[in-house]
Amino acid sequence: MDEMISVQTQDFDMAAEYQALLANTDGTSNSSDGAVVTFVGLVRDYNQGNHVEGLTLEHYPGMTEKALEDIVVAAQSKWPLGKVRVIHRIGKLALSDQIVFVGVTSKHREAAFEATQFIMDFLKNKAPFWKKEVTNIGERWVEAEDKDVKAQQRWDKA
Amino acid sequence: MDEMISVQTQDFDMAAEYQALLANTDGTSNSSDGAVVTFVGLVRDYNQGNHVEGLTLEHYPGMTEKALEDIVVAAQSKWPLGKVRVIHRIGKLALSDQIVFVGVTSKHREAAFEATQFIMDFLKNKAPFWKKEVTNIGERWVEAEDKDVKAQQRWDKA
Amino acid sequence: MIKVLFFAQLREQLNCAELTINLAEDTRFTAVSTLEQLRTELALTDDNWQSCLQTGKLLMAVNQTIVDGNQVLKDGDEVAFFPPVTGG
Amino acid sequence: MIKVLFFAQLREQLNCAELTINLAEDTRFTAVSTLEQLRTELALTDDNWQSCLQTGKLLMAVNQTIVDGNQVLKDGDEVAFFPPVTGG
Repeated sequence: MDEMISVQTQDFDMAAEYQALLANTDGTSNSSDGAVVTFVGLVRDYNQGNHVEGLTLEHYPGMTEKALEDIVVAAQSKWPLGKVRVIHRIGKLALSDQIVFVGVTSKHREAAFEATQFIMDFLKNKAPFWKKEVTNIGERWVEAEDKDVKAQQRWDKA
Repeated sequence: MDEMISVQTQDFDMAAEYQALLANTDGTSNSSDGAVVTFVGLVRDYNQGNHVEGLTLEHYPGMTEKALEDIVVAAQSKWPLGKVRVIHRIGKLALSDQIVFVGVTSKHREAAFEATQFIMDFLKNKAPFWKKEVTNIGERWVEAEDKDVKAQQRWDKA
Repeated sequence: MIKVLFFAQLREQLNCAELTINLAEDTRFTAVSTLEQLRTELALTDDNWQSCLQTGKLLMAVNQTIVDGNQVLKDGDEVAFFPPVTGG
Repeated sequence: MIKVLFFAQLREQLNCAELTINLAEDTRFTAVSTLEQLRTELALTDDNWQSCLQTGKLLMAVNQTIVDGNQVLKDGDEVAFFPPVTGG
């Protein structure tokens, strides 16, 4: 089976990940899924009131993979999904660098959209990654945000 | 300015579209948007009870571009978006062919996810495209589905 | 002169993609002022046009914008009738 | 033996990434049975540990799963304390 979860220092190739989502595990093209949704998160230049120059991503080795897998399994039990792929980078990242990739295929667009959002909302609250930013006022640990907690909690009602 | 809307017979290159979403119009990289959401719709092998072998997409030239532009403008007035790109193919398409691309960038993932879904939901109900499928029981026009109407109407309340 | 376009299965069922109508001079249409009146008049063509055009699901556009039947028509308008859309 | 890990700003504030504790033999910890009791005991180390570990926002994991303070600890467990996560 293809790798579903990767936690890695190296960059990822969006085009290759998209092509992999379209292919069956035997290499033939997946023609039963009509919808592919992808999310990419990037290092942006402004956060929590300050200019950002770069960041370092710390993680809890082993638990990150486990937490991401639990989230994907929860999404798969909630929606009929085809393929799911999650990549999260760690280490030093520069402005505009890619941080995270989530890609989901499904027969129907609703399921693909919701599952991708669900995975990101839970990743933001449950996967043990921490960002330390280099800003115009020095280094600082990013503060967790209430809106991310709320984004995750809405799935409890759904 | 970059092209925002394309209605075309030729295929599109997801990788090139993704790269274009990351770039500012002057070619420098867009570092203010932290979120990129893409949707791709493909010809799938089974629809409305029958096996599908391919399809032809008819459209209303001129009005398709106008309808898509109106939808994008509505999304831009609802959410703070960076770049938006919509491509819809017309003509003869085979199994697994790409049909539609929507890509949206934003500072925040919520806006990017919702705007991409909004654009697809309105495209499905307001943009004058019609699919004629070649199936195992012959050619037929695809029937519009109630669930697509409902998916669009939920935005009236939001 | 107004241009009337038909798309998809409607185009096939009517066997007609496009019509040109002179609202001022074509005696059949001189009483037509709104889009709904145009639809009703076109439906009188024969049984086939009647059944194809009188379905409630048909969408109508004037100058490439979806509108309802109350839209008043004017010379130079581009009118279109079509079934619910199925792109995406 | 249990392993105790600290991450991110908590690791920096404590100046400690990892501790090993022998619950059975280390007299300071022989009364510790739950995760919350371990936290309370560790907080007694000094004022700095007290203020870092007694914040309500801290997350706790045992064997790489987030749990609450009622979790009973057993030999061989991997315990972790960390601030709210900020990946993605």
